[in-house]
Amino acid sequence: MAKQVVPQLLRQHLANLADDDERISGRGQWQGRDVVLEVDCLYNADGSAKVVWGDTVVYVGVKFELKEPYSDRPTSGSLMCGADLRPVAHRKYEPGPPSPESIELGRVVDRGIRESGCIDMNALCIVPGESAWMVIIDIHVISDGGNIFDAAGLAAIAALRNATVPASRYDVGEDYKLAVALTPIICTFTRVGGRYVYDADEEEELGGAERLSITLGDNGSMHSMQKGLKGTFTAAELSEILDVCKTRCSELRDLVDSKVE
Amino acid sequence: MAKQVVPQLLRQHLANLADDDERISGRGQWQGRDVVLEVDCLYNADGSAKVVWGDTVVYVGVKFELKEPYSDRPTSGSLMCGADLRPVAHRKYEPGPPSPESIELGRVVDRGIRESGCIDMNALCIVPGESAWMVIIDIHVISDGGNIFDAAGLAAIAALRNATVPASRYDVGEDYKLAVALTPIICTFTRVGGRYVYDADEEEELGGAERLSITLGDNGSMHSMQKGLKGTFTAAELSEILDVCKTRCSELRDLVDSKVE
Amino acid sequence: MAKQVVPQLLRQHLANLADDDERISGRGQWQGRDVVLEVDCLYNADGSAKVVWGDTVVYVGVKFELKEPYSDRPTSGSLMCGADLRPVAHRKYEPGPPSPESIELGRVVDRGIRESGCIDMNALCIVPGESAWMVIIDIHVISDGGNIFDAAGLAAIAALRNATVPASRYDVGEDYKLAVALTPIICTFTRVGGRYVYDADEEEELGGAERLSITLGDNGSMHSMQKGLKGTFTAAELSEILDVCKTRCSELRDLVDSKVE
Amino acid sequence: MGGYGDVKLLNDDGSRLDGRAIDESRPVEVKVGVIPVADGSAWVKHGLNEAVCAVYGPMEAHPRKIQLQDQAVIDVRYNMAPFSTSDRIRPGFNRRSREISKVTAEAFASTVMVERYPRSKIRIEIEILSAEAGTRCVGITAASVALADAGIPMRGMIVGVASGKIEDTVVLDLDKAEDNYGQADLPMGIMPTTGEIAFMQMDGDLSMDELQQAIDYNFTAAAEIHDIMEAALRAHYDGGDE
Amino acid sequence: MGGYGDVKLLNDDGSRLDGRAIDESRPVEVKVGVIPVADGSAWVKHGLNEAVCAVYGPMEAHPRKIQLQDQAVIDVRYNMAPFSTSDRIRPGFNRRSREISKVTAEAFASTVMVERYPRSKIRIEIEILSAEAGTRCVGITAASVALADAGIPMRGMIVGVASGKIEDTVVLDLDKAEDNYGQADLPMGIMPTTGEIAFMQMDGDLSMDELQQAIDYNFTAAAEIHDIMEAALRAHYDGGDE
Amino acid sequence: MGGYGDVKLLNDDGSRLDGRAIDESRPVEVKVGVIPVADGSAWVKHGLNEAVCAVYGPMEAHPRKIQLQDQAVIDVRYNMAPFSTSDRIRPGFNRRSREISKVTAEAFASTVMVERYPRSKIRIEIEILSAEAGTRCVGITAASVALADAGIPMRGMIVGVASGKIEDTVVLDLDKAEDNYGQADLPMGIMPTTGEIAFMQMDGDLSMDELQQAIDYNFTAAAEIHDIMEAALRAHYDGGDE
Repeated sequence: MAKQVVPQLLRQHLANLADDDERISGRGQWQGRDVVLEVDCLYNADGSAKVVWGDTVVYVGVKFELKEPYSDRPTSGSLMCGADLRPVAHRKYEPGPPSPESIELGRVVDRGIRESGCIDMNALCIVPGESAWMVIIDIHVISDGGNIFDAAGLAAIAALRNATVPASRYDVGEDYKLAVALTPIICTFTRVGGRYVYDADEEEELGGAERLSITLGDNGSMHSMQKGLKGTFTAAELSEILDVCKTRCSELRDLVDSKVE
Repeated sequence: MAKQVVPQLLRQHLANLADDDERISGRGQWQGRDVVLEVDCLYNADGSAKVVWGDTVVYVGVKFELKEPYSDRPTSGSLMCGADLRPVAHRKYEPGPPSPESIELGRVVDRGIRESGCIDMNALCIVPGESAWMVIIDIHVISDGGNIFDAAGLAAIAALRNATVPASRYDVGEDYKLAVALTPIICTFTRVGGRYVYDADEEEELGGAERLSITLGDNGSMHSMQKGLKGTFTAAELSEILDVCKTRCSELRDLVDSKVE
Repeated sequence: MAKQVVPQLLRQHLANLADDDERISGRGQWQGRDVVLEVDCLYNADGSAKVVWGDTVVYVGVKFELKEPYSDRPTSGSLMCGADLRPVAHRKYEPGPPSPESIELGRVVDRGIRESGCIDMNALCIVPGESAWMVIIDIHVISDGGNIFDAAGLAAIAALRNATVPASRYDVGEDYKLAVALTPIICTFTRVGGRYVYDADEEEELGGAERLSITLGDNGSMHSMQKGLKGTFTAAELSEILDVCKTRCSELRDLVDSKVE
Repeated sequence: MGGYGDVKLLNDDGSRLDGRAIDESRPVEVKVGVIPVADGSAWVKHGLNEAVCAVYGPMEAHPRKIQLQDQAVIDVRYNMAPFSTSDRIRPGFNRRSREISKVTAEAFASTVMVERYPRSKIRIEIEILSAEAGTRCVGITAASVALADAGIPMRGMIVGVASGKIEDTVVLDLDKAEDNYGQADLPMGIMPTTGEIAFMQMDGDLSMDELQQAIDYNFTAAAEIHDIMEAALRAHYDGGDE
Repeated sequence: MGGYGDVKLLNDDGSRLDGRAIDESRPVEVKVGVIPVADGSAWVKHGLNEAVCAVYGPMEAHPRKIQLQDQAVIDVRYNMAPFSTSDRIRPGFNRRSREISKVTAEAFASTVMVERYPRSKIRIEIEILSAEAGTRCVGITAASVALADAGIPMRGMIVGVASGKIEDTVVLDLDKAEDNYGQADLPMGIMPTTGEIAFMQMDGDLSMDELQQAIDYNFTAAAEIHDIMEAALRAHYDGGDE
Repeated sequence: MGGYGDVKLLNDDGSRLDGRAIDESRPVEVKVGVIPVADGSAWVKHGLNEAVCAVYGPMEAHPRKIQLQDQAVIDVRYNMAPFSTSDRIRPGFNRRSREISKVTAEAFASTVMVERYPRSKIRIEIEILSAEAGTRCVGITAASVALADAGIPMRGMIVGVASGKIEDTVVLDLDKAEDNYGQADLPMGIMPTTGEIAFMQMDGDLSMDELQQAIDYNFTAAAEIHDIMEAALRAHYDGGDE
């Protein structure tokens, strides 16, 4: 990817704004952008969601396939979550094999969902040692206007909660709703102008530093964290973020709840 | 691939010739180059043909493999046709994964053969749901002197008609000739100097525009068409070409007939 | 890989030294560098060895996997030997698919071991037609200070002679030592300053020409040869090298013997 | 074409399984500007097919060896999302997508005024979100609108349309069952404003007369869809959509 | 995290299966200069994990498009040798390794004085020879020492450490069984000299209190390992090692 | 080498299964100029093996990083056509072909006067159409003739020849059965005009005496094939062939 010198001017501007407790978009430090969530929007997916999050647009489609279980877990289904940052999503993305950025996105969303235990892997088994469902979550970013982690994470859990297990397509009974016990939510904080803000947009990411993505479960416990990009932080800064994180996660969980049931 | 500016001079020269109803090679508008067809020329292939078509040289080898049929077509064999435009064939070709040009060539030849129905896929089945023949057609262009589509298509159908099913090699009976019911033939027309010509050579392709490749079956019906390269055409132009196409296809079909039986 | 002009100065210097029967390291024409061999040094490998040979460092790990035998050799196990010249080993190595250099290294070591017959492939069979051991030798060069062929070959045979078949891990009985009947040894000679020397170092390789690698078995017969790099030689030169080769191979075989029993 | 012949695709009254007349297209919807970060974008729904397209550029063409000295390179990627079909598609290299990308790029290189942008590149990114027969055509339609939205000068908008043959009858715009079990398919990229054909493929079995009928259907349908595309663009620039 | 819950990981006396206390790290050994041809190198053994790291550079960054005008690019490759695990790993592309390489590179870009070397590249090559839980941390420790050996100026050495949760108890430095059957893992890259965190990942299930405990364990362990790293470097430059 | 030992490869009269004497080569045919668009080309049939070779260049070497400042790069691709063997070969990456390409390139870099063409590249494209043991040698023979046809100055033509061991007997030019079930193979690239060896591989089991015998056979055969190559070139330039 062609890397450009980030204009010193932008960094300086963001620092000045931060000094006055302001942001380039006029938002407050912990204020997110408008989020529009739509589910069941992809005709051939078994579960689907579309998130429009400011200038960011993400589709997630869930598909099921029948597989033989791994020999060391004969009664367990499996989960696969991948992301593709294709050239459609920004002029900065180039074609080719999966970039480190897209691999990281897929794996961070994967860990939040997997570690929350929201899907009972044993419930995905049809015949022990013979066949079990693999749940495949495909994240398709269509427009990267900043903070794709949170948009992708939201669309992924919404699509899962929207999903129908296509048993009839595979001749193993009637279709039924996938049981999803919990709603893990990702919140991302980015250092901009020296301080952390929630939900950085495209310009803030360009002129910002490190990024912390945190997935919280329904009961407030943490299921994944990921520090990305150049920059460091302190344990005290992490604590401050975690307080905000709880509130934002609850709000977004409510949004999912309002759409899927 | 390094692209060069096509010399305006060449384009102008081709246009001037076209105005006088002439071609750079001295041929008439609908006149093809000399074609030499040889079959059964590759020792380890189950069917083979070599076509020398002007400065273009193409080998095609047919091989058979026993495969399990697709679950939705348990009594059907399968067909695979691929082309490789390797660096041997021209200084413009580079090593690496299959180029769009070679993929297009393989797929256009594939469609013409497949859609003609010349091979009865059900006749390729040995044991329903268990084993059936896959017919593999490999197009190997050795010298690209222009119009590789027609040379490859001719060699492919000739190699098929030359093919012997290697049943004894797979312990499923005695070898027998592959039944090929029809002889689909591809003809390609290229806009050169503003008008269409049949069988463009290397220079005409370099200075020409869009290319129309048409596959006709024995009874004159059409099995595939493909418009390639930059340029547009009208429905009237297509009609004019189709008339010539019928004649050329018949002649080439006669050539195949004369060699394979 | 970026290729540099080899300084004429280095070539000239090496030629002058050769005229005086000297080498840049002060060694004699047929004198090797110090070799330190360690076995059983990798915790998760089934057999392992580390060779420090001058500035060259190579690890080899042996692993076993149970596979279905090839249908034409139902009672035979198999052997796979590969090398990876990863960027860790020198600033000249770049990431990416296996380079021709690393493929050649793996295949030359493979041939020496395979052709010596030191492993009885039929003894690797568990159930004819169903399961047999595949022996996998992975050569991992950590530091390329010249003559990686000999270091890798030495580590490979030592790791094999150190190997334990992990039968218990695969529930097919108790672990046992792999039977290795012979100890094939590779010796490499490089033209430096116009004459051949044994065990060229990094600078000698940079300013040298063709390389001859020869694998000898315990009884002195030859199991593999490979001429690499730009340069030619005569039959008489080969004869001279073979005499030295026998002595060096014996010494290195004694070193292996001293470590593995 | 599957061409099985043993699947009934026409009702006794001559209408099609989904109730359409033989010369009736599936409904087409167009939205403009659906990808905020792109220079131009569009969303097209055609029957159950759904595609988005982003256009980026003109921008400097790199690496330099792909540059053309006297015109812009048109760089098209046609891609099917993994969840766009009944059986999931593995991401990555795909011969069918490569071929469609190539011929689509060649179609737009014929209609975009590429000579105005020497040494530059125009990227056309087509993503199929739902596929139910005819996606290459839907992608072409979306790309034309996205190019217009990006303000790239063209000699006209190419409209993607297809006709085919089922039960020995030429029909407009095959749906999935018709595509699977029909006898021929003729996708075309037509510029209704000039009558030119910039894109054409065909497979199956068509007589010369059937071909003519299929072409006629395609030209009529292209003109109708062109109106929908223009209306969407007008609505977008009047601020009227959404 | 497997998080099975049905595997016993603590003894009745509260100690761990391998006898360690809950706040006790596995032993760490460090050697400097183990790769003669590299500009800097290190070997680290941490429990049964074994890693080597080579540093090359600063060197000209090529191809030019990866160059940064005002700083050096940190180019990290984390790779597991095929024989480093119980089941052999096929060489080649690997999503896990790519992710670890990325976040490790970002950690070192935060601590190396990259602005001193505009348009250049510093290569950090981490090779895992034996893996028994915690290799990304061992790799970071080895890379810090190798960078120091290469004389690359840094604001401090990052130490790779991890804590986790087993049987509802926070413990320092999970071994393989604890990693497979435990409830959470929190690997961090800490600069003890400044108190900064340059690397952090987490997965599993941790309450906020458990997180705090795990972070505390990690800071304490990082300081101890930092001493071992410094001692190894001193010994190497005094000519005292080996 | 398979080296099974239980397959009979010599008749009772000491002749080989195909009737050849132990020091007898399979017949060799050479044609020049078979690839019209290449700068030089050749076709060689050796027994049942069939190979063609095209030479392109000297041309500018790109990308620039492969350039050598004081000589031409010799770029060889040895490729087996998918239909060249009994079991079809999948196109694409292949370790065996890469190794043969490398050592073949090094052989020709030793004999082509590369220093006359600094910063340039000479492409040698070897395609095996039919393979029945010994294709790397047939490819080398074809490449030498193609280079001569292209007018590339060389110190001499390399001839590809091989000897081997079957039933404890050294024989010239193994055919497929002998290669599969024999005990050793020694392919060489010999310049008969100078007596130099530019290419050599060996595998199997050979004593020093057997090696000497095999080398002697190879030198004799190389001289004979060299005559056939020269005759083909002469015939071509005299306009006498075909």
